[in-house]
Amino acid sequence: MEFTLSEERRMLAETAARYLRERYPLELRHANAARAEGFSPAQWREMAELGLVAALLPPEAGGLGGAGADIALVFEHLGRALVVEPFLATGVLGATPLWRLGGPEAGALLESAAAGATLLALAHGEPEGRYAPAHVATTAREGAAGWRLAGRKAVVLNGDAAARLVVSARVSGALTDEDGLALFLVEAGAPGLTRRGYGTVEGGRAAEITLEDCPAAPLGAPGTAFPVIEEVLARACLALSAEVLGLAETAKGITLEHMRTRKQFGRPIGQFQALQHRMVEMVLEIEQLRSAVMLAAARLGAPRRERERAVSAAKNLAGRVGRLVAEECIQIHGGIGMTWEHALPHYAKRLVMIDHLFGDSDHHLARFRDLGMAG
Amino acid sequence: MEFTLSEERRMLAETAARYLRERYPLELRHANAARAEGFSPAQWREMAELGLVAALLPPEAGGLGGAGADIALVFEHLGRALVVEPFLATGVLGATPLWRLGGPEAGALLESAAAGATLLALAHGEPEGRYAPAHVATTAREGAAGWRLAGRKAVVLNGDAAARLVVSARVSGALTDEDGLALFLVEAGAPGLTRRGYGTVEGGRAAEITLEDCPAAPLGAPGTAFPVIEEVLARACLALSAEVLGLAETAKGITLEHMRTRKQFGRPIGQFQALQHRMVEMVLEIEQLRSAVMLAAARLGAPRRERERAVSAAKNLAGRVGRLVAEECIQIHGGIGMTWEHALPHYAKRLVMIDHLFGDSDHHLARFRDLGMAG
Amino acid sequence: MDLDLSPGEAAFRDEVRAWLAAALPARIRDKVRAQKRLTKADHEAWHALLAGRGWLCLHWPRALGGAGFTPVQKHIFEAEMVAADAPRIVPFGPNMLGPVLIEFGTAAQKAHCLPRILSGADWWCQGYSEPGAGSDLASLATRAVREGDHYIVNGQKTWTTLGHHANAMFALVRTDPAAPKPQQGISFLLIDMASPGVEVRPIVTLDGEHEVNEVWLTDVRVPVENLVGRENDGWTVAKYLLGFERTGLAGTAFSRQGFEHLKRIARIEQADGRPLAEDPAFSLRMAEVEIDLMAMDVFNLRMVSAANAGEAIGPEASLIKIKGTELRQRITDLLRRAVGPYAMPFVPEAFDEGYNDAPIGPGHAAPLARQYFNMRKLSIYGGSNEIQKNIVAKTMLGL
Amino acid sequence: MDLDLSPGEAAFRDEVRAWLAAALPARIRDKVRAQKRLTKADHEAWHALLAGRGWLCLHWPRALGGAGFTPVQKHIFEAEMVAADAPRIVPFGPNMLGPVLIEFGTAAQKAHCLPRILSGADWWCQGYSEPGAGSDLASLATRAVREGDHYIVNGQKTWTTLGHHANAMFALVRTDPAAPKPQQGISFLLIDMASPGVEVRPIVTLDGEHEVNEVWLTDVRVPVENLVGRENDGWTVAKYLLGFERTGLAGTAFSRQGFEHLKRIARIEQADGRPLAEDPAFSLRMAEVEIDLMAMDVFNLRMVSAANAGEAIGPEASLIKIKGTELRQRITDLLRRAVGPYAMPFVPEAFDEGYNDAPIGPGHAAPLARQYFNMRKLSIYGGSNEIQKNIVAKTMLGL
Repeated sequence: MEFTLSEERRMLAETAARYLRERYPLELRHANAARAEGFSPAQWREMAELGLVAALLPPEAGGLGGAGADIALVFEHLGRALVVEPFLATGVLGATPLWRLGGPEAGALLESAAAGATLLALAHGEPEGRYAPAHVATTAREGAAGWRLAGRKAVVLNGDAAARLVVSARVSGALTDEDGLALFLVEAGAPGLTRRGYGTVEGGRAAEITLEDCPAAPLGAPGTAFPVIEEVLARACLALSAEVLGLAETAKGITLEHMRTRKQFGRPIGQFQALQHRMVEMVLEIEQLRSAVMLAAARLGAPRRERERAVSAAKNLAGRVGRLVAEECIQIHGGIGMTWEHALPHYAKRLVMIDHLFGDSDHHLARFRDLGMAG
Repeated sequence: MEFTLSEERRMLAETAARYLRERYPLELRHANAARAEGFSPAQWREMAELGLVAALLPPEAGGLGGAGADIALVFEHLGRALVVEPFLATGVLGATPLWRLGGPEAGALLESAAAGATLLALAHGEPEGRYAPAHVATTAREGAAGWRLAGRKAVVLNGDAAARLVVSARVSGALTDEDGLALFLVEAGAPGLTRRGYGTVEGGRAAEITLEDCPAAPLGAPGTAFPVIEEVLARACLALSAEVLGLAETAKGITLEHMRTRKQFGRPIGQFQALQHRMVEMVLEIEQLRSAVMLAAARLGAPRRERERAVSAAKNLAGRVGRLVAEECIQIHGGIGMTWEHALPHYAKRLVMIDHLFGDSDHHLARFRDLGMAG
Repeated sequence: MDLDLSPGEAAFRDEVRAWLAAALPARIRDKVRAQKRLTKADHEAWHALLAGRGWLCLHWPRALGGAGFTPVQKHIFEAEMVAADAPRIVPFGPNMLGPVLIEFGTAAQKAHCLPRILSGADWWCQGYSEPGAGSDLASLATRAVREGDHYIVNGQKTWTTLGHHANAMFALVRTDPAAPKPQQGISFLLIDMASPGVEVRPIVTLDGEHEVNEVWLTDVRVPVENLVGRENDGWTVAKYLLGFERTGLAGTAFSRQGFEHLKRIARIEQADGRPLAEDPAFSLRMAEVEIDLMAMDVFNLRMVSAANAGEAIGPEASLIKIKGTELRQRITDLLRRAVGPYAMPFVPEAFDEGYNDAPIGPGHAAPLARQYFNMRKLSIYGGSNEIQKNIVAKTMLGL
Repeated sequence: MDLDLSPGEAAFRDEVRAWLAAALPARIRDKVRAQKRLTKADHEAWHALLAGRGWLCLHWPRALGGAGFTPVQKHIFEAEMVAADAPRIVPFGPNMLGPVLIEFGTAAQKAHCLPRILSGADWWCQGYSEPGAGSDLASLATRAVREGDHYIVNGQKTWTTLGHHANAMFALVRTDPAAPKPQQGISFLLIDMASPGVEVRPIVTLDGEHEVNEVWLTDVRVPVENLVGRENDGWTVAKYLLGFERTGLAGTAFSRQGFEHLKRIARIEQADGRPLAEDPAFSLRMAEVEIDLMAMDVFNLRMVSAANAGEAIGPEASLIKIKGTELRQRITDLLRRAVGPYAMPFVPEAFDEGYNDAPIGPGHAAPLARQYFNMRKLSIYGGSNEIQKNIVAKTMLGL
């Protein structure tokens, strides 16, 4: 047993913390989020240059890390600062399939992505798919001119800004079969690709995507992509769970500060025992989440069932804890915790909305259960 | 809308309250529970003479009430005093089938039961049946010498002391079919009837019953008993939910008194805000349960689906609230709340164990849901 | 004991229902149903229709132009309003100031103000909360100093709902800072929002909406005849008003409506190849909420019935407020969860009248996350749920 | 970062496991497994076996006859003990008094007491709690007055676990009632239970069992050489001991064992024609507990690992205590629920060795309700969970 960080990771953590502390105040975050792209391309490049994107990928994919612990570390820091830049879309969702399935373009693309030069996105979820990982109605057909995709993709994170999209499609099988899935690389400007971008509740960006006879380059052998899709989602769920941990840490800190300074009935509200005890319960759940994230990070390289159980456990706890922390921190703040100009509610919104990405707490609870029964 | 009690019910409530206050201290309750029968036959008769059993039955069954509101009222008072006498077994579980299905003996038996002279019991649940209302493996066969039963019955409340048992058995159909069920009257001394009596965790009595070629008299037409069984269980669930309400009221009162008098860190523990707020949450849930009991009582005569939904709602809440009140009250008391000599834990045990009778909170939640979908 | 409506009550319900069906403009109803933004004109138009029917000021005696409803009638009326997707009555004039003036106002105040509430000439707002006095109302700091025939008012009010629409404010101000207890030395004033020194600044809430405001008061001159009740006795007036404000705080009609909406959505949304309403876990969450809601309904009816019988509603109102707001919040939580990833998209302009672009995802999804966050206010305002628990512990449990 | 055992740790685990498999008498193991009552002789026999292996006194240095385990080894050892259905080590001598004497005892105290703990000659009990001082230990009232070479002790102790087996008690007594703070003026005394004036009275708990006692002390003469640490400085000693008591309070090994038992039972019990483990609702309850348990395990390992690295464990130990006890209680709650109506039967004599009647219902059902009620104590003793929250709020959160 060993819980200390390696020297490399300690340095990575310090780099991330220092940059975000010095260069990423919340007002700037809001300004970044309000841009048409939904983030600041300049800051994204800066952070990429510091290695924060490369940390999400292993050396064989042009990265500097790529283990569960690296992902957890980076995303916990991104969460602490409420970063809106497209780390998840590019560094995890888009890059993982390229790393795993290779293809002629992959090396250069990953390098460019890690450097912050090329934005990626994963177009996998569909309008009727909810959180089912193998629900794919989009079809892929190989013709004389190559592969063509047709279908609709829903809530594609940073899908409007991405230069390349990794798109899942079905070459065979029924709507939710794990067999028969394939991943493709699609150019943002490809004919037949339509994107409708929009803002999200907590300040991010996503897009609805329509594919009509859209040319695409297959990643790996079409029909066998499900294990990679599952791994991509596992890495994304770990990243989001770690982000919740970071968000919760900051929300807790803001709320403790409020409790120490805000007075009601002649004393700081932090002296009211009922609030103290609720705060302790929150702190306890945050520690539970921290443990679950550590476990999921450690198991990211384990055999499938062990990996997926640990990841679903973390995402389930992230959903439960995220909601608890968001609701309790707003409640302890009172009205001021509901105003746009206050930092807290922005953390609260992200804390809650992450539950809507790649499976909410109920989805992962049932999944954790089902994976246990299988074994 | 009208929430006031009728004059008759107000008098009934006063009668019950006065008797229990004056004649049923907790030490006596413990002594009654420790008897071989599990209760005091003398006090049972006294309470029957006051009309408290008759109140559970309608006039056409020799009773003086029998509406949902009567059952709720009597059982709330029984709960307040933690009464162990066999009101449920005789006045609800045993008497309802006799009232509904008549038969030559019914009138006299009901009169004797309401007078406290004859003890009844319902032998319906089976070892593998858990809470499924139509799970009956016990068989009934009609031969030359009349009907004969064979099977095993589980956790028959007051089954060891009853003079007559109402026994469910199957004349046709598969294990959990609603069709093909019948109810029979069996003499306690019937050949082939074996009873193994035992105490229960909270101080009651029950029995395991084995039937081997046991003679029995059918109640109603064999094969069509399920609607009556369901009605019996509905009345029992209402009674138990009301009992939880009464138990919770007393447990709350004991705990509030403790909070006002017990000092820690130089002041009554009732001044600690964290405990105050938890107490308020408990009080709130008790009020919710009171409302659910009122609703179930009002709907006891409604069409099946409406009745069953209201009853399952009440029993579900009774399970949740019973456990909450038991656990919180013990916790607020600390160690003293875990000692035999204190009143509280005896209430806590009954509050929790009622959840194991005729469907726990999960069972009734699913049932409530399923009844809703059907409609 | 009878939980059902009496024939007379049922007839009243039918009368209300029929009138609402006929009178509520479809355009307004559709906006409420889709949770679009209502304009000031929408509210005013609806108030005028209600006033025309005599149903704007529910508590007021008929002689003064009110509806003269009994508590049971008011309960039925409000439930029908919600069920009909009518805009709620903006409460500051009709429900709050009106009853206060009827109880404490001078003949001149009544004669001037009450008709103008009925006619819609005045839009009132409430000046209670201050940045330093949230749940702790007695610590308010806005000062009013008597100078001749006027009070000179200085201070800052906050959380002023729809204050940007208002031309008048009733406010609590401190007239005697030396009073021995903080509740003493407070007065209840009527302030013309057009007075020099009144400045309304919007507060944007976490959902990006502007519904509440800060109101800055700088040397605002208020005629002494605008004092309601006696000087330094404003706490008495405020407590009376808080009592009125607390009836109906359960919001069971909103919870019921929200739950019915949830059922509709859960029948449409698919999870693992079947409607979400049949998902083993989600359906149980819904069932538990429905049970709590059924119990809450009866709990609320018990209070309404007691009020109807002339009983004073004590700390039970606090219990109702706590549970009612928790339930509404739980329902908005399930609504948000029900739509899965489509809770994410947020297109603020979609809530304006006339926005006709296709929705992102199913049409029912758009307002749900916004509503969930907005409804966090329920457990904060009207006396936070923590304050309500303190009240119950003290007054009901004797702790 | 590595959550798995190192090769050395795994080897140690295997060694412990093998020894337990060989050394633990089947008769005792079966009693533990069936949750039957252990006699004093059972405990003594098991202690003797552990002592023979050098594994009775886990924290003590080897030079004094202890195991000299590191925190990680102790964690592994205790988990294996639970998994093997070994009786837990009765902690009062080995885990509590021993470390205190090693830190604060005189040479004579160490020379006399430590070997007798190892040999089982002494069975110690703890005299801390008093009827008037539950969570508020500093308010204890038992008086000790110095008279020549003795203290004369008067007072009453309570919740004395297995005090009816003990021949010796370590106790906190008040030696200076005039001290300015209640924590001051307390001393730590060793009391011979055979002394005149010591009376042990059983406390029967809600499950009908006798495990704890009241101990009445009436003019009990205690030689002054039985003072541990300095007079009036007992609070320092007590805090040191509480620190020891708090490690391992999570009880994750018990939770894990209980959860595995729950899984076994849920595969046997039938609900609606399938195993309860496949019931849509119950299986989700189990899954949620398992997730919390997995996280708790890592949380606990983080603390063990920090302790192993020589770090002081602060208020995190309180967090672990709260969550660990809640989890164990939740598991006993699910166990009770799992068996449906067969949680009801209660045959106290079935928990005695040699009872051979057929069980009522499935054999696994009998102890579950009793265990559920008994385990309510977890959140009360060892510093109630409320006290732990106060500690965290103050020392960790700075509130």
